[in-house]
Amino acid sequence: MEDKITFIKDGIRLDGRRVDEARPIKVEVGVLARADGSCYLEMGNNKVIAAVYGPREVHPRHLQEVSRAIVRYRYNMASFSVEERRRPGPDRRSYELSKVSREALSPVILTSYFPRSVIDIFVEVLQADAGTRTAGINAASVALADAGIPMKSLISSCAAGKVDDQIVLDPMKEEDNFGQADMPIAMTPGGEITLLQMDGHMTVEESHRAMELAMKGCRDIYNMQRKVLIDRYSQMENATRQEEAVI
Amino acid sequence: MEDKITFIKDGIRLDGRRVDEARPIKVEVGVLARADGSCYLEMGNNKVIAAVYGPREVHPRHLQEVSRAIVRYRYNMASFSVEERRRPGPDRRSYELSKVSREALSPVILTSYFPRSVIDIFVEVLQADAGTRTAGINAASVALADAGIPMKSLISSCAAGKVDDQIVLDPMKEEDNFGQADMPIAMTPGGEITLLQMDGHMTVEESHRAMELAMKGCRDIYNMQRKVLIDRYSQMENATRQEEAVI
Amino acid sequence: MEDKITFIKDGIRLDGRRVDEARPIKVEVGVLARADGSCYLEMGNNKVIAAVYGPREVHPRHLQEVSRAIVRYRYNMASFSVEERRRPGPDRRSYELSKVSREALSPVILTSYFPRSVIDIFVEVLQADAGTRTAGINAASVALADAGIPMKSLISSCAAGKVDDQIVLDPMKEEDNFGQADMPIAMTPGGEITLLQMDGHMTVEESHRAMELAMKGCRDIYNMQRKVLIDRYSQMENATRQEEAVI
Amino acid sequence: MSTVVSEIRKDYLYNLMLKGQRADGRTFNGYRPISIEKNVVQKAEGSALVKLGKTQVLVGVKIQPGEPFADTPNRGVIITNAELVPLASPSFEPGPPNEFGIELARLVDRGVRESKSLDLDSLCIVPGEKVWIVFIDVHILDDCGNIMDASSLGAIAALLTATVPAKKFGLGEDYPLPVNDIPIATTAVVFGGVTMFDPDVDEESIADTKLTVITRADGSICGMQKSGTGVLTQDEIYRIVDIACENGKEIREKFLES
Amino acid sequence: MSTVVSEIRKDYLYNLMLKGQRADGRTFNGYRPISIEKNVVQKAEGSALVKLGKTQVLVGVKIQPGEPFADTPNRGVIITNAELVPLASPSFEPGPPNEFGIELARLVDRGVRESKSLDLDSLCIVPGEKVWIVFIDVHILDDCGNIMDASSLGAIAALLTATVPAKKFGLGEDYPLPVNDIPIATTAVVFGGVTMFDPDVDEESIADTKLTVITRADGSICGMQKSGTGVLTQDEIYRIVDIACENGKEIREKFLES
Amino acid sequence: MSTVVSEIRKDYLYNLMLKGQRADGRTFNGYRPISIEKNVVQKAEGSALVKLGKTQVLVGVKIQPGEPFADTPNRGVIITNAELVPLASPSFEPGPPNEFGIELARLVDRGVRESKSLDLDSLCIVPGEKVWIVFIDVHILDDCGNIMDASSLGAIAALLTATVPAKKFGLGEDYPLPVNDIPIATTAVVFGGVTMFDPDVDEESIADTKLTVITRADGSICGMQKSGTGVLTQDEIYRIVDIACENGKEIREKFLES
Repeated sequence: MEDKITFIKDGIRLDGRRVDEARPIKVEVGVLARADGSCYLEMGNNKVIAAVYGPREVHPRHLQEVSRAIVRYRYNMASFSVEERRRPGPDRRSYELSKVSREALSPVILTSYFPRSVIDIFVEVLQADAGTRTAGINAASVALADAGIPMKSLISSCAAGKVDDQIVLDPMKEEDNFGQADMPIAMTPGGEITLLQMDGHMTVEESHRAMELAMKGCRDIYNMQRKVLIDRYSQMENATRQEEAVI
Repeated sequence: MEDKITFIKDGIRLDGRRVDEARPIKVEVGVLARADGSCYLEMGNNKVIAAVYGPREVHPRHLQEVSRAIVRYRYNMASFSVEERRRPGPDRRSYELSKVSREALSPVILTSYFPRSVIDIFVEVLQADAGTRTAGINAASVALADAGIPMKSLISSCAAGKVDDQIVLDPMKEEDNFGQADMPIAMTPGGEITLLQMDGHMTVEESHRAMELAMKGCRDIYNMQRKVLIDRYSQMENATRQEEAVI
Repeated sequence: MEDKITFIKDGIRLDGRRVDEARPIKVEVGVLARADGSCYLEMGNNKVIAAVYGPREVHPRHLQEVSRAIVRYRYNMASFSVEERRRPGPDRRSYELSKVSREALSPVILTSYFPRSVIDIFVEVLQADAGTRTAGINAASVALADAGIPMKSLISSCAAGKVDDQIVLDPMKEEDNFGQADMPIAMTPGGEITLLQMDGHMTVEESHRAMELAMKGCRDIYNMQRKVLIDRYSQMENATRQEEAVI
Repeated sequence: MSTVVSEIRKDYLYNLMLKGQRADGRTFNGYRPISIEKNVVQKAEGSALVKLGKTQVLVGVKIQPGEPFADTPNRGVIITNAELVPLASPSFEPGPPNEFGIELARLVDRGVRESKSLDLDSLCIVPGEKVWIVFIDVHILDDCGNIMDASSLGAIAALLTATVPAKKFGLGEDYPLPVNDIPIATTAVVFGGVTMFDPDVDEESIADTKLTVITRADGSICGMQKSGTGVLTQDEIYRIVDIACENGKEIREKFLES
Repeated sequence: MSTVVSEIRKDYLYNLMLKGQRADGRTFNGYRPISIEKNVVQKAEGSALVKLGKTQVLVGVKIQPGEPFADTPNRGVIITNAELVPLASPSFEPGPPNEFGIELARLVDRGVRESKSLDLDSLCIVPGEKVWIVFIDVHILDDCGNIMDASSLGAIAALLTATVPAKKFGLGEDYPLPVNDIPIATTAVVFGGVTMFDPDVDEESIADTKLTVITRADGSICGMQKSGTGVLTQDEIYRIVDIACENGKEIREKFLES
Repeated sequence: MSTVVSEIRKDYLYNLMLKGQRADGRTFNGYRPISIEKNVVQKAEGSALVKLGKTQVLVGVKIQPGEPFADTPNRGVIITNAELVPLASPSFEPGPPNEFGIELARLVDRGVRESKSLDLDSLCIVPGEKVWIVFIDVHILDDCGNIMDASSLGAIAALLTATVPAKKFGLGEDYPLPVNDIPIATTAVVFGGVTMFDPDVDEESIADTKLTVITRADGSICGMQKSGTGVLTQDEIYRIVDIACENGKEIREKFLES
């Protein structure tokens, strides 16, 4: 975390964004045939894909819970997703991200509907550019909806960072590597925080500003998630109507 | 795979064999006391030993099949079996060889006789000199018979290779390392192929010749396997008769 | 094992002890709140802590014994307990020590009282200075008593060594590293040996002297273990009496 | 790796087959639609997303300097790995590759290696000390059958687009990875006497025997592997090899050669 | 990692809470008694045994020369590990760290790293070749709740007592490890609308949400982490951060600054 | 590692024992027939197949140049490993060595190391840089009891036949591995008050206590290990040690010294 590069000049960041501007997002739902629900999502140069399987039987059995479904979340980076090839398989970072991501989604999943079952969420990072955990949560949330898992609401996730002593929305790789702080959050549309992490250095006031900016980012992402799901449902409804019309 | 060495001169190979000649084979049956069936086999400088345990209970339980026995095959090389000491335990090569060897034997094992059971086949390579998978399958087949596992037939296995642009039977280490292609097969006495692998470079015509040569090799090995088992049974029968005579 | 250093001069060892003198011992019982029984023990510069959990349910289930409790013992060294930081997790040495320590305590534990259960003994070495296995067994024995596990007797453990061609009691690090032999034992107060290991070089006569000296060491430790447990029980009784008095 | 298919579906597929048909209308020798999208991962030195019907496989190629093997001090190194991640199929489990993943990776590797599509001698930087390591990472995304052919196709497509990142490591100018041949793996299952190429996931789960044949541009063979617990006759093998050569030629010309 | 607490105890704690009370008489913001014993392990370069109520955590610091990371050739290395050994709790199991142990270690590490308490530049011996590796090993001895704060406290206390063993490696005179800041982690659980700091093991097992805030000496924040399957409101977060700063200040002054 | 023996067989063995007999007619102190076949694996630098009754153990010795340990820069290295492969017994399972395999390997290692049969100083090639690594790999083939003594016998027999392959590594002429002493491990079980040497697999499964004593050529002891969950009296230990010395002497002279 050094400050030698100038990241923000005249309010404009290295990639041309304003400080309160997120990277372009692309969301596709139902991209995998085998999974019960799936979503492909790009956030800037991040490319992630999420799949949901379940509710289904739990293996090994001793993990079963009698009164509710358990939720599992596996965050995994492809070997070729980063600059230097990484060894396949989970490392300490992916264990932590899997845990906090699972905890970011669990509050909205109605697990009591499916006792003794498991809902498996798998997120594959195909290309990484800072923000893979938030991209993964956004994709997983849509994939859960696509799988028809009953949820209180969607979850949206975005980070704020501190760069050149300014609070910025959705830091990209360079800002994350050489910036002063990073604070990813996830939340419900109602503003309940389900993920909060921070590292770096912020005053209490800065942390407030960062949280508010990240929450704004989440709200924008929520609108995109909602739209893509509505489009998906109307497509499916149209398809059903056409089938009925044929009959 | 380089061609600088001359492997065949006047139709004779480095170790004095003709192109269609297999290495000398030695087979001993019932060599282990603890196993239900066993076989020690030498094919040239390869030395392998196979043991069969079962049908017996499956652990862990979730591998059980309700209508048939499962078959497991573990191909393992002793640390000292090769030029440079190898670390104990399976590597990727031994996982693949275990799989294809199991699939080479499975077609003839009457697994439906033993629901919920396992038939375990263990092959230890004590000395390796090209051809350990085929030697292992040959030994395992005899060990299965020795264990009294009901089988449609024996399985015999042999490789053909391509060296100096000629198709040769049962390549040894030097021919395998520096040759142009290797093609191990396994088959029933009726000529049904249960294992087929090939790597290297062959024309379609060469692949036909290689297959025919390898099948000839298998037939010769089958006769040896059969003979050693007949000898074994007559010994056992004699032993029983003598016991009866004593009584 | 070299003999260049003089370890014993005028019957006095490097740390001022006589050849038949053990290092100072400190024992505290009931030092952990979560464990069912616990003991902190220092033997010279060794610092170990033992916890006992159980009898409790066995996981995984297939380890269950129908007619008795199983006993598990995990000897573990903290990364910082030795001169050069060691990688966390068990190595081959700790597997062996766990096995022989479990076998040192098993003879006195009345396992038939608790069928299908497990008694778990965990020993953490916080600082190591030769003799951690004996210190661990001494602590574990007290922790078992503290947990109320029914036992035929306590187990006490001590080593004898050979240094400068003399048999010494309870060797410390330097004596162990550069000495000629080491012989740890464990025993019941009745003199039944439950642990015996030896490495180095001893004549048969020396091995007799070493065993007798180590047995003397065990008897002294037994008296300390006994005292600390009696103190503990009277404290607890007093506490109960005071409670009753209050009522 | 097998998927349970209902008895009814099995009967249905069997009856179709008797009529010389397949559920999706293909001929027994025909492939599902193939699409290859190149350079989908910019962080990789080469990459390709292959779709074979609904089957999706992403292959990334990373190229980094490293040490050669002791017995080939002047040659580059190929390391092939396949991840059958649980996202791609209900029958895949998390954890290190099992025997299916290992067999797949080794077969993809064999295709590249034995076809000599990569000139490993040209990938030497300092003899005995430093060579280019070519990592081929196969990432299965959606297993709707025949991931073998899709993976092999993805590997060679990714290699064809790969750049040796010499500049990044101060080793001169970047240059395209030199690829000399285009091996094509074609797989058939044998099921009730007929052979069907490019099996979908239902066909795979019904057939007990599979044969993969890898062919080179000159029509010769550089790899074969039978898998599954069934048997093959000599005739079946010869027939599959012949059709594999034709299918391989077509796929090579249509999708990979420009 | 959760411990089953009987329904009765749960009701009891809940009713207490409604009255603004906790089982051990503390205020919602208050900590259990803290004790820090330093240099308890002489074989380590630094060590501290922290007691937080009945919770006990031992942290050992080992310092050894080693190779720097390729991307920071002139900086020392911090490696933090946490062992949740089965001695410390009926819910801990033998084996490599699970996600709880990993999260704990990474959070302790983040506190040390992001507060810049260690000047990593000063831990370089030969640029690009040899630097000091600082191993922070957290050994949980008795988990009676809030091992996070105890571990973090143990880590900084052990670092404060640590000596760089230069002499042992022929690298000059020994000197105290230079520590620039004292990060303090403070953790609160949220339970039925109230926030309680320094939760004991019962309170932890009842609450479904936890927030850890790590503060520096200047009152700024260098780390936060929500854990658990519940939610936090913006207000709750702001409130916890404010109290965390106060608690952090008090603990820092009382126990660590001389 | 225990094998279930029927109650009937147990009674039978017990009654025999009361009469001072063993099932195969041996005395309590006697060994089953021993055979040692040397150099059975030509790829190894030394090897021996030991048969002890029906028990079969194959030991291979590989010798390769490698780095010395940091604390013994001028000495060769011994690495001993034992594989209890599932081929050898229904109670052995695939996977890395469990505590039985580890104990066996460490005990074999201790015999070789503590008897100083290998002069490690003479195995130094370049001080601090390159020494000979001697790998002793014990491969159990058929566990019909007392694999400890068979393994130990196999190890020293394989070492006695081993050649240092100096030529292969351009380090001069090959020469026989210098072996200075011949340690012999002898094992007895204690069962109902009697001690029986060289237990077969039934005797092992009935007795709960075992003592292995390793003796050197001069009659002194270089290793002892009690195993099993029973107890030994001082007298029993002394008696076993005495007989172990005699048995060791006999085995050494008969099978290993020429």
